Amino acid sequence: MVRETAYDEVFDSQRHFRIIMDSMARPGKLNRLHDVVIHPPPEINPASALVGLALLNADVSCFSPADAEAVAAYFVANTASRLQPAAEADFLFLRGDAASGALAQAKTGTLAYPDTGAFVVIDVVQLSKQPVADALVLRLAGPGVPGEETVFVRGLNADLLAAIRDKNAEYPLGVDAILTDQEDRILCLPRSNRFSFG
Amino acid sequence: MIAFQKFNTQFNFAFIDESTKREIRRKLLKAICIPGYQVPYSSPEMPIARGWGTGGLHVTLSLIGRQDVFKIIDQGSDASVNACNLRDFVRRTTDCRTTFDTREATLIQSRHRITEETLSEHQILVFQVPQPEPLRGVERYERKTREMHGEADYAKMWVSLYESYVKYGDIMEGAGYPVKVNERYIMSPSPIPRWDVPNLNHSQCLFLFGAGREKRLYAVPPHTTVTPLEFEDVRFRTEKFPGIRCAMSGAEGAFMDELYGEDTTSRHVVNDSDFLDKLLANDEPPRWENPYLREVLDGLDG
Amino acid sequence: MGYVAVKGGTEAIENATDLVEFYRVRDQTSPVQLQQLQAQFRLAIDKIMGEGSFYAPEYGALALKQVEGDGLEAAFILRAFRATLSRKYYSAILDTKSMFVQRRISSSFRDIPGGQVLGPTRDYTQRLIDTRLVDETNEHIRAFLAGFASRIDAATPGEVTTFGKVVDILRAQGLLKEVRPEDRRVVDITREAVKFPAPRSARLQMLARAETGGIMALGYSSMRGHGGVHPTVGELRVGLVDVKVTDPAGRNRYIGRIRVTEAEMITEAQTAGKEAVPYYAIGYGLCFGQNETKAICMGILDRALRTEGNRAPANDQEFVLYHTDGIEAMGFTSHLKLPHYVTFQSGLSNLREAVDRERAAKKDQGQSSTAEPEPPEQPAVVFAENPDLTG
Amino acid sequence: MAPDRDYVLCECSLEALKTFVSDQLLPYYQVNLTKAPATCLTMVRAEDSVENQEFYLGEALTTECEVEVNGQAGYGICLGDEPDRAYCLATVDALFAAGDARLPTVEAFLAAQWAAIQQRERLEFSQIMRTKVDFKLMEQG
Repeated sequence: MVRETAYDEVFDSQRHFRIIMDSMARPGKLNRLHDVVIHPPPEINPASALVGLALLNADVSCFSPADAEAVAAYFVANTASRLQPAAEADFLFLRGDAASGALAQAKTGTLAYPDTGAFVVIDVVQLSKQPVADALVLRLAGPGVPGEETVFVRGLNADLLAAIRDKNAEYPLGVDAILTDQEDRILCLPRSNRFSFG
Repeated sequence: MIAFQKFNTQFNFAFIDESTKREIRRKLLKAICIPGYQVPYSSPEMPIARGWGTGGLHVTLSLIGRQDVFKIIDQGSDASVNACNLRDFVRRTTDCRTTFDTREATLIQSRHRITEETLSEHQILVFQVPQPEPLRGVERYERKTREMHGEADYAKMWVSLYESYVKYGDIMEGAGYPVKVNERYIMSPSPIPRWDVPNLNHSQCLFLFGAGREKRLYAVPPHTTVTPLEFEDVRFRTEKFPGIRCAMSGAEGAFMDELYGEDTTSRHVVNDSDFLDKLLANDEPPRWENPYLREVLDGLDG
Repeated sequence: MGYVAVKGGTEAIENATDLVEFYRVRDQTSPVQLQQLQAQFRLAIDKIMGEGSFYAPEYGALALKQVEGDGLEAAFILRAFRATLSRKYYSAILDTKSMFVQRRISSSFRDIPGGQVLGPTRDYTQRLIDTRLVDETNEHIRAFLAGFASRIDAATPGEVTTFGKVVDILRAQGLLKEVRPEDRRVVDITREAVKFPAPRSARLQMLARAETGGIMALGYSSMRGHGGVHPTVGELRVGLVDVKVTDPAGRNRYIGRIRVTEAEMITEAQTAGKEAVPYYAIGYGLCFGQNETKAICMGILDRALRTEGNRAPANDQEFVLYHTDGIEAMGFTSHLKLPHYVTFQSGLSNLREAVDRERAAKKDQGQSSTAEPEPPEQPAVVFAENPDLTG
Repeated sequence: MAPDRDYVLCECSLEALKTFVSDQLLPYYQVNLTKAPATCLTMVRAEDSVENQEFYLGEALTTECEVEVNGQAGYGICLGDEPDRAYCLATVDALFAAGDARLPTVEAFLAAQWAAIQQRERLEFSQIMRTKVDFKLMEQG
C-alpha cells in the first residue's frame, strides 16, 4: 500500500478542509481539490482521497465496499482510521454507480445527537454547472443556497440520491454527502439541503 | 557524553495538534450541516483561561492557514486587552498577517459583536460563546435541553418570553437574544446586541460559534434563515440610540458605547473601533442590509 | 491605524507582565531551584498534577515557580502544556495490588493482613507552627538523615512486600457487590465532551482531574446529610505503581512509576427490591500523587452519583461534574473581569424602556401620585434572570 | 526472578547509565538515531478494584526515542522529560535485539544496578514499615 509522502499533514489538510467547508456551507458551489500529488488506488477519485486525508484519523472509522477494499486499506495506512461495517462507519466511501445498499445502512445519528450521522463520500464522473449529456439534473435549495442552484451530475446512480433523500427525511437525522468527480471537483449535500433531481 | 536537550518545548503550527484539529474540523462540518445545532467536541485546554475565548480560538486555530489575514475584536474593539492578547497568541503560533481592517480580514474572531461593516462570502466570522445553550435559563439540565432540541419542543422558552412580556410589558432579553435557525433550532447568537442579530439572517459570510468551556460548536451557514423569537403583537426590536451622535465622529446609526467622564455626564462613541476609524477617515464602509437598520438609517435621512 | 486605545492595550499588557515579574523577584532572594520545589513541595506538586491531569513532577515544579505558588494556576499551565503534546501510548491498566506501598490504612477493621501502615502522614501531628524550621540548615538536614538511616540495619533490610486488599476480604465473603447495573462503556472525556447520563468511566475520569476543594465541598455535603453517603474507609493506600505500555514492536514495556492515592470507600448499596440484601458496595477514588482528601472525596462522590432518587447536589451528575473542574470554574468566574459594556448596554436599553413604560403607566393612572418619580421596582431582575447569556 | 531490563534502566542512576552507554557501548557500535528523543503523552488507564470498571486516570509525560544498531531497531520509552535515558534505553534495546557479543557487559551492568535499586528500595520500605501500627503490642502494654 502506498504511503503518501508528499501530502503535508499540517498545511495541505488545512487548505483542503477550508475548501470542503466552503463547499459544505455553499451547496451547489463547485470547488476543486487538486493541488497535491497523491497516489490513491484507482478505485477512488483523487479528490475523494484528499477528503479522506484531510478529515480522517484514528478517532473515526471508515467503510468502502467489498469490491474496493484497496480504498479502505489506503485510508487505514495513511490516516490510522479504523475499518467498520457500513452501519457503523463515520465515513463511507462509495462509487456513484453503486447500488444504494451500503448507503441505506449508514448511521443517521439520534435526535439528541444528530451529529453522529455519517459522512458519505461519493465518486461520480463529472460535476458541472453547465448542462452535459447523460447527466442527472440536481436542484439544490436550503441553507447555504441563495434561492436555488442547479448542478449536472454524470456517473451518479439516481438510487443513491433517492437513498440520501430517504436518509434525510427525518431531519435533523441524516447523512451528509460529499460528491467528487474525476476532474477533482467537489460538491456537498449537507442533510439540511432540500434537493430534487431528475 | 550523551546530552540531549531537556525542556525543549515546541509548538505545532496553530498550537493545536493535528489530530485534535481534525476532530474540530469534522465537528464544524457537522455544525454547518445542521444549522443552529450544538455539536459536542473535545475542547482541548488552551493556554488561555476557560471563558476567555477558548472556543473561538479552537475554531480559529483549526481553520487558519498561512494565507489568512486575521482580525480579532472584543466588544467591538480591536484594542481591548483580551483581544490584544489573543491576537498576539494567534500571530505567534501561526505567523499570520493580522489586521484591524474589517475589509481586509479573511478570518475574524469576535466577542459579542458583528462588525458594522458588512461581511462578504470570502470572510468567516467566529464567535466566542460563553453559554451556547439558549434554553439554559429555562431548563438547567443538559440532558433535558438536549431532548427539547431533539424534539423541537420549545414550549418552555415561549412561556418564559410570554411571562417576561406579562411582567415587564416586553421581551426583556438583551444581548444574546434567542433566534430560530433554518426554522428548526433555537440558538443563542452569543451575547451580541440585538442590533447585530438581524445580520445573521441570509448573510453572505459563514458564521461559526465556539463555546470552549461548554464544549460545543455550532454554525449559521450563509443564506440561512435566522429569525429572532417574537410574538405577533410583541415584536423583536433592536437597541435604540435616538438622537445620539458619536462624540468623536458625529455619526448616528451605529451601536454606541456610553461613556462617563469624571463629572458623570455621558457621551457616546461608535462601538466598532474599525468602523469608527473609517468614519474618521471619511471612508464610509458598506453596511449590512436589514430592515431594522434600514429603518434607523432612513430615519436619519429624513 | 486605530485610535488611541490600541497602543494602550498592548503596552499595558506588556507592562503588567513586567510588573508581576517584578513582584516575584524584587526582593532578590536566590532563585528557587526546581529540584528544591520538587523535593520540598512534594504535596503541592502532587495536587497540581492531579488537577492538571498531567503526571510530570518536574514540570509541576516549574509551573509552581512560574506562577508564584498559585496551585490552580499551575495546574492550568500543566493542562495547556499537555495540549501541545501528542498522545502516543495508552498504558496497561494500573495494578494497584502490586503497589510499592508507602502508606495504607483501613478504618473498617482494626487489624488487616499486612497491618496498618501510617507512612508519611501529618494526620497525627499537632498542627503547631514549627519555628525550628526558620533556622533550618544543611547541617540539620544531614544530621536528621544520618539519624534516620541508622534506625535500619543496612546490611539486612527486609524484603519489599505487597499487600492484599481489604475489599478482597469482603468480596471473598460475598458481602460486596453492586446491586444495580451500570453503563460500563469506557469513554475519554478529553476526546469527546461528556454526555449525560455519563457512564461511570467518564465520571471517574472527571473526578480524578477535579479540583480538590470542589469535590471536598460536595463530598462533605453528602456526608453531612445532603445526599446520604457516609462511608467507611475500606482502605486508603498511597504508593508507587508501575506504568507499562506496548512499544512499536508490540512488546510490553515498563516505562516508570507514578505515585497515586487510592481510596475504597465502603457503603451500603441501595437495595433493588423488598427482598434484596443490602450488600456493601464501594465508592472508588484514585488520583495522581499523594492527595488523600481528593481520593476520599472522589470515592464518596462515586457512590453519591450512583444513588438514585435523592436530589441532593452531590447526587446530581450534571451538578457535580460540570462544576468541579477547577480550571474551567476558575476561568469562567474570572472572565467577569473582561469588559461587558456591549451586553450591559443592550440590557440597559431594555431597562430604560421598561422604566419609561412604568412611569407612563403611573401617569395614566391619575395625577394623585407624588411628583417624585418612584424608583423602578425590580431593576436588577433584568440581568439576574438570565445570568448565563450575558457572559 | 530475573530483573526486568526496562525496570532497571528506568530506575537506575541516570549518571551511571549515561556513563556506561557512552564508555562501554557507543565506541563499539554505529548507533543511528532514527527518531530523536521527544516528549509525548501516555494515557494512564486504571480500574476500580471491585467492579473492574476501567477509566482514564490522566496523562503522564513520556519521552520516546528510536535508534538502529546493525539494522536492528531499538525503542526507548520512559516517563518524564528524560531524553538521555530514553536514548540509552533505545540503544540497549537495539543491542539485545541484535544479540550482540557485548551483551555480557550489559548484563553485568544491569545486575549491578538491579542490586543497587533493590537495596535502595528495601531500605525505604523498611523505614515505611516502621510506621506500621502494632495492635498486639498495644494490648499487652
